[in-house]
Amino acid sequence: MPLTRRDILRFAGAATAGIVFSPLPWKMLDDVAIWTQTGPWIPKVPRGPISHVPSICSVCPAGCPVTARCVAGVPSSLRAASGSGQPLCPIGLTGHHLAYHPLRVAGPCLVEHRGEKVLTTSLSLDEALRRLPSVDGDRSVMIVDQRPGRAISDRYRAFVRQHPGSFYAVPDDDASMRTVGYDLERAHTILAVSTPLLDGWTTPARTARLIERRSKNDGLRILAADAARSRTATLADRWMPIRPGSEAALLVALLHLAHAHRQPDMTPSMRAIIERTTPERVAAAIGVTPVQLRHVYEKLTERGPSLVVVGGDGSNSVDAETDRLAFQLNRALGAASNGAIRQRPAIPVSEGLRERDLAVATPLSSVPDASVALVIIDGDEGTCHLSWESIVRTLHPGASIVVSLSPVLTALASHADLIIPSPAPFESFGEATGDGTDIACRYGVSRPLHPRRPGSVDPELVLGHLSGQVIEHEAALRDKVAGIWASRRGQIRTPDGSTTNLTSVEGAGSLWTALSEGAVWTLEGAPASASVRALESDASATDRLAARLSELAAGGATSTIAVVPTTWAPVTSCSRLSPLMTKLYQESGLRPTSEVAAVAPATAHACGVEDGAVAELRAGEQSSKVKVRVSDSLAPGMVQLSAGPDPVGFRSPEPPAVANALPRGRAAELRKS
Amino acid sequence: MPARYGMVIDLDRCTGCGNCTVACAVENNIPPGPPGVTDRTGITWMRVYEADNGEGFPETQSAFVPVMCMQCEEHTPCVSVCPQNAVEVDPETGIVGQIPERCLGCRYCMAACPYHARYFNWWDPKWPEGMEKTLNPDVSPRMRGVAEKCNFCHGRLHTAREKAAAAGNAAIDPADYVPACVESCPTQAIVFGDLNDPASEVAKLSRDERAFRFLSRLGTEPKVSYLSSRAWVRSLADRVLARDQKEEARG
Amino acid sequence: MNRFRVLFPLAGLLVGLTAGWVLFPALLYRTEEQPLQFSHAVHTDTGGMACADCHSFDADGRFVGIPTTAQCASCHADVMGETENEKRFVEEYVKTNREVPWKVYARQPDNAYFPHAAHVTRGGIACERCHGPHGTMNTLRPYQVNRITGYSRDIWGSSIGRVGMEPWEGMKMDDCVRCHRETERARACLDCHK
Amino acid sequence: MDSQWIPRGLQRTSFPRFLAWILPWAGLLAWGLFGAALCLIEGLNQTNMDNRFAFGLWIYLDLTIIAFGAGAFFTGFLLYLLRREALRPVINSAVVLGLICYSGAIIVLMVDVGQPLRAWFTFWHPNTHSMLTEVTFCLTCYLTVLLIEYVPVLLKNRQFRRIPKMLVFEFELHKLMPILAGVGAFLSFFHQGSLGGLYGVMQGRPFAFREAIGIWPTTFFLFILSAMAAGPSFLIVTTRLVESLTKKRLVDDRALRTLGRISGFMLAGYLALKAIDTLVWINATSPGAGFPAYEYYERASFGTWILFLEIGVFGVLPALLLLSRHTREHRGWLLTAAGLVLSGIALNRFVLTIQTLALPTLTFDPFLSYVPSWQEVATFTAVVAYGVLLYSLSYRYLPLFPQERELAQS
Amino acid sequence: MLPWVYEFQWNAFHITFLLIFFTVAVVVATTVVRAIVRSNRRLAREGHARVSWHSAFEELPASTRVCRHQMSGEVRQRTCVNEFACADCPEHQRYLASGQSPSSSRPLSFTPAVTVSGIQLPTDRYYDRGHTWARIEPDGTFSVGVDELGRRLLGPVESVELPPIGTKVATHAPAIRITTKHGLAMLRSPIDGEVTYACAEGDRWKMKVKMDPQSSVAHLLRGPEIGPWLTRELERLQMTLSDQKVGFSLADGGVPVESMPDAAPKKDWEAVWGEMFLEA
Repeated sequence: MPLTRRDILRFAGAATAGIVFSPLPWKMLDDVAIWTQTGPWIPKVPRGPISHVPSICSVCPAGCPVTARCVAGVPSSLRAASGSGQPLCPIGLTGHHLAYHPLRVAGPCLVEHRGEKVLTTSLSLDEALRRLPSVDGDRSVMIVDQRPGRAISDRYRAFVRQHPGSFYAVPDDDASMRTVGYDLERAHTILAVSTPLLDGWTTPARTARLIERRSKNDGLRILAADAARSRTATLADRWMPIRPGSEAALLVALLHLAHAHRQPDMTPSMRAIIERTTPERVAAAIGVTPVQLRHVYEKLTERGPSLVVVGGDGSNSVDAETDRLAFQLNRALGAASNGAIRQRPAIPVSEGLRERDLAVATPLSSVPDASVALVIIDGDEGTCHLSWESIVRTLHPGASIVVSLSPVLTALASHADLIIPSPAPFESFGEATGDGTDIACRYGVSRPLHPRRPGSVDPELVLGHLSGQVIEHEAALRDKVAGIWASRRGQIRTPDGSTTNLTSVEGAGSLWTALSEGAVWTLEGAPASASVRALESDASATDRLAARLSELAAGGATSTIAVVPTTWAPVTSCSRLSPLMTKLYQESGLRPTSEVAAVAPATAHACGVEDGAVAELRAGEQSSKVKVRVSDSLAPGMVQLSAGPDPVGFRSPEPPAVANALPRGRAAELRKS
Repeated sequence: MPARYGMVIDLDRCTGCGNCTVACAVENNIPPGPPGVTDRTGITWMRVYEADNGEGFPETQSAFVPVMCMQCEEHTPCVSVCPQNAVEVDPETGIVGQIPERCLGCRYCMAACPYHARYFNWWDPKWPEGMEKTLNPDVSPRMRGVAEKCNFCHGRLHTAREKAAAAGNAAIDPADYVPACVESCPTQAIVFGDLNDPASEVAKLSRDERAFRFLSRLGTEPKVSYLSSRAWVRSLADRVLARDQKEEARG
Repeated sequence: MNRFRVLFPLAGLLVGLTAGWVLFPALLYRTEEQPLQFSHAVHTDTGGMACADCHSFDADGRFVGIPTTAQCASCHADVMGETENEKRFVEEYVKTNREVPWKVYARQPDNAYFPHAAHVTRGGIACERCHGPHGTMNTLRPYQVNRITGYSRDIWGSSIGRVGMEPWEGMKMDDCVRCHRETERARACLDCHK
Repeated sequence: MDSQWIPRGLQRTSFPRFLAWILPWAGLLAWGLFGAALCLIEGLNQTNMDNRFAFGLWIYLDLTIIAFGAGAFFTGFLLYLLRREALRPVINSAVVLGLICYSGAIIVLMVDVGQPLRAWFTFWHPNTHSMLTEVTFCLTCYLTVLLIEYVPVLLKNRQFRRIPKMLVFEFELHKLMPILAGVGAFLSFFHQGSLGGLYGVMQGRPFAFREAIGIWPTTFFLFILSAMAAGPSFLIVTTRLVESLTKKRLVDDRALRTLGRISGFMLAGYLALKAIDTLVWINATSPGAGFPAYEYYERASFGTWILFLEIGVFGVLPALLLLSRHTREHRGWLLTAAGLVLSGIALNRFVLTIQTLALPTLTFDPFLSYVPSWQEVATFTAVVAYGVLLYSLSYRYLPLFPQERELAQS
Repeated sequence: MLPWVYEFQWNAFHITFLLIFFTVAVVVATTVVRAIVRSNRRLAREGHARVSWHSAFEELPASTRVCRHQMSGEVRQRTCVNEFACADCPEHQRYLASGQSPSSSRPLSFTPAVTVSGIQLPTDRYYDRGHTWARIEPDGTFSVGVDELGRRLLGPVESVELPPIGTKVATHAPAIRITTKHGLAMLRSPIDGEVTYACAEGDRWKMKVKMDPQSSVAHLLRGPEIGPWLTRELERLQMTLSDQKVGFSLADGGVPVESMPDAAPKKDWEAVWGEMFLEA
């Protein structure tokens, strides 16, 4: 009997019916739906015992107390330690992500910069160390320490001291401005000149205290002088819009009102400048009226202690001259005598080392050109101030090698010849040495939270290779702590907020235990003496100032617009941010990315650009594509750019933002592209 | 009595620092935005907007407004529109819960939400390699193609409940249940608690004369209130108010 | 001849039913062995231990689940008995301080939240209610995993048709809901989902 | 080549020419399917939709083509239940068009949702208060009905008719058509309405929100009426289009005039209700929700002109043209009027989907715009190409127009 | 969806909604099942041919469905609604009863054949509208053949396929398959019955059918009806051909060629045959 089509159809039909009356189709439907819920492409959460580890945040020097919530030994969140009253910033909240940064350097590697691309070739630690030239009389080494005050800093200084002709270099800011702290807590009137006082300029805890005082109406008055209606300007009691780049003129005019030229210790040239800079003469250049200037001055003198802060974009300064003027104005307002500004003490050196055996820090800009054969850049991941130009200048034209110890591929590290990555934050013991705006110096130790990634090398090992004296990282820190304990000064503050004088701590060992459990040692500075050497004006500075003021008075070119770079201060202490920062930059627009150029509606109209358009920003030789954002918060005639590390550039080590290379108030052109 | 969790956000204290947004993302396992993400395709359960008074420079004034799911109590717009019960109001807490595993991804709820507080997973959730080890075990990551939103850190409520249950208690200790944004706010601008507890700070503040709620005339009874002593900020509550305020300022 | 023709649909039906009821479950699940054999019976009977002695809660009331190697090592720092498995455990895991990659029969997906404290401590439900006679077993039965969902077979239950299951079998949402319905507890989705 | 498949007595172009017509459309379909596949595989990030524009081109397309496809149910309803025999010449075409519109809409919806594999949850765990649930249930049921209604049309093919079982089944099924037409009308009534209700219930979107009559917002009823106006007009336009493409007369003028009259009548009723609804909304509903209605129209691209265009040029004008005997019996005017009706309905759906989402609710939120990505346009194109292909194949191989032979001979 | 699935809400709205859904689903499903059952039953009862003709008839253009009484001039205009089943048609009975109707005449061999435009149709037989004829033979069976117009429409025949002896043929159902080089034509059986003789050799063929006792020849055209019918058929042919934009036309009084397909080989002759032979 032949098999007909009908038979096959019947068979198939019945088989289908049989399957329908089995769990197969129904369970498949269910399982496929579950597959869409739990498929392998959806990351699985970690499982395991949960622990809460008290520590501090060592991402930036501020050292805020944190509690790490760890799952199976890996931190899943960093929270402000309860009871400490010290909140964190977004960088701290995501500090535990940094170990998994996509630009993490897996191990020692050679770096090649080919055009825009950065190529790395890994090599073993031994090979990497072998590539370091031995340091002898001919060849000098420069160690760039971007986090001075740490245990390793002492070792660096000792090493440099033993090798004459070598340099222990620190960023210029650390050498100058950062020695003076501001007692914001005690001040009643604060004038913030182009300073994001309430937007991350200082630690979150101190900002929060200012906000708290303001909302309690305790008499705190915040004045803001800023070209843009910045966040600080918005939150301030009074805002004075000034022309971009006129900060120095404003300060000189205020010095004039304070009769600073009558002060005996003023240099004659400076005295002359102040004397002739009457409010009437410079008001127009600043973009305000003389009455407004007098009014601001009245406010400053009405209720003391008064403070003038000129922090620039972030914790870095506007420029050295402005810093000096601010220091003199503060002094004129009596801040030095009433303790509103103080000279921050230095952290005691490690046990076994003596201050006199250590090299003095050289500001990086003071290192002579073409003088070093080996550059070691440490703490690169923890800042973004330094430009490659400031380093390359110092290199000996012959054989020279630049070694970065950065755990991530930062903009600077991508220019180095060799990277010997140190552990990422929270992979080993970390240190916090205190915020640059604070009146106190601090020292805190953060515990390792992550399992340490193989390939990272403690900086002590690199230094030990050069000096021949190897010390363990933890041992170096213990020595530092012992040094602090030996000083017998200051107090420790535990995460729950209680404080103990160091004198009542039994020994270096118990200080170490306390610090490794989240306590922080602090030592308040004395009122700043009349002479903070670094802030005294010298003749050349005065000349520069005079030139600038006359340039400003001339009005500059009116056809161009001024570039005002701004940085969200916390990011200046972290050159690579957690990828999660896309939430603030790309995903909410709360902070502008480096490609955003904000302008006033009138300026946009004059330049022929629209909101959201892509335009070309040209400043001197520099040119860059920017995305225009039209904002009513800005004065016409300026363009605001985001400076600092590119917060969203975590995918490739692209060149830093345009704004980083532009000085404040630089004339620029904005054109439709 | 069941709880009615709510929030009061003091706009005079908010500095727009973004802590809440970031802490929220860490707590709730929100992945970093992929390349090409924008403020319109990203996921920020807690999002800080900058609002201004509409005047030109230098009369501009601005305020930062953190916006998250307002946990509407009545006619909850997202609940009634969801075709498959992926959203509901928990009668015990008043929290509007979204279940991504049930969600079909039709985005009707997003169109319906007056606060734009709902977010869609346009991409697969991806963390840089290894970073998924830092995920919060109390919150499951969502998959591509579903909507999600703030649920007042429900994972923390679980933790608090578990702690209470282990101690044999039915009620949680309010101190154990604090959402991440509240906890992380440096200026303590956000107050969280049970609106049904008249003694709670949040209940008191929500009745403050500075208090207002956004779009309250829609009748959805949001459980998040805002505080401001500035009249123009309060007038941001809805467009009729904003118009009246503008007219008042002019006339 | 007609009789013969009738066989076609019958055979088809049989093939369909067999495929659905026998072949499908056989293909759907993959069987995996546990890394080590472990006798609950030895610990509960001979050792006289209770479930909570090892499967305990932490300070915050969170159920710890399977004990860590460190916990086991508090007794098994060195080999105590004579079994090969224990010896392997001590040598491969305790000495190297590694965790044993146990395959958890009752593992729920990430999106499910099951507070043991609420069920066991407050609710007074016995472990056996959901885990059956697991604690009296001498060996660990092979672990079966659904190839599509990655779920342990215990979630669905041993019977592919979910018929004739033991009271503790099945850990699907339906099973949770059934009990919660009866006791009128936890009505919101987020009560059990995270 | 395929002459054995072409209905006897009907003139169809040669196979190569047909192929030349089909191939470009097939190409578009392939391109569109590629775009849709990208959306399914890579995710909806391939679209330009975003959290604010949660709905985009696709939902707009769905709303519009479902309104246009209303001709199927409405014609069936009038023919089989109200016995308007004048509509018999267009019923087959109406069914095919309905099938195309509805299946196209569902295909697009499956790409549009983020988790198509979970779509069945709507049936298993329905939230019956959601308009979308109503839409989903009705659409699925009605698509089934349309498929069944399409079967007799399909079985009229010459080759299928040679198979006795199919021939007899077609015959018997055709006799039961009134039942299906009734069910279809019932379902369509609800889902056309629910599609409108979809927006009308959005309490949080005062631009779309409308007062409820019973359990349904007014948009529910407006959508039903407007769909009933759009359906017949769509049949007029498509029939005329096919006639001009094939250079043949397919339907006598009487049927199209009847369609025109019905469309005009429905449109007039719709406009009257819409006018009342708009006035209530502007003066009470919207301000009551805290939104002065005039602010909606202060945006540069969405001025009040859009409202006037919709009600005036695309509303009152075609209604007058269709209701006046003189213009209705003029072929050119009839076609113009039908085209205007369709434009009006399309504009209405556009306003409700796109403008609703573009308008901010929070006072500090900006007005947004949205331009679909190529993947969205491609998917859209795929549906259009699919429709053209299915219609072309149906037209070629099935006797879509019963009058065709007669009209060709006269 | 179902009461035991979670989230089933026991409230009137939910239940009403689902009840409506299930009702719709049941109605749709039963409709389909009903159609299947009814079609099976019908197929068993009436056979395929009847149903086929039933639906095919509806699709014939009105010009083809003209009543025989209109053709004979007894009525001015009438379109058949009865599927050419004159035996069951009350109108037809009325005309027959009047006694004047040409439909009541019988075939006569001695009257001359009807000639229209050169086509000769003998009057000794009954004609089906599909251009087949039936002629009663002395043995009581009917011989069946194709008429002159049909022959010319077909042109040279290549092969003929007749139903085997013993098969049942039905009125309006295709019975004879004729292949020419221009395609395949299906010719209708003029009567219901059983094939008693069938012989085909090349292009020549002969077939006899024994008519069913309960059947009749009432529907077949005869005598004075043939002339008007043939005239009308030529018109219809003209229309069909002109519709096909054929190169030649049948001018009034002209003689159709012996083999039309050969005269216009590019035409779709299958379609013309279908039209003229009333293929169902």
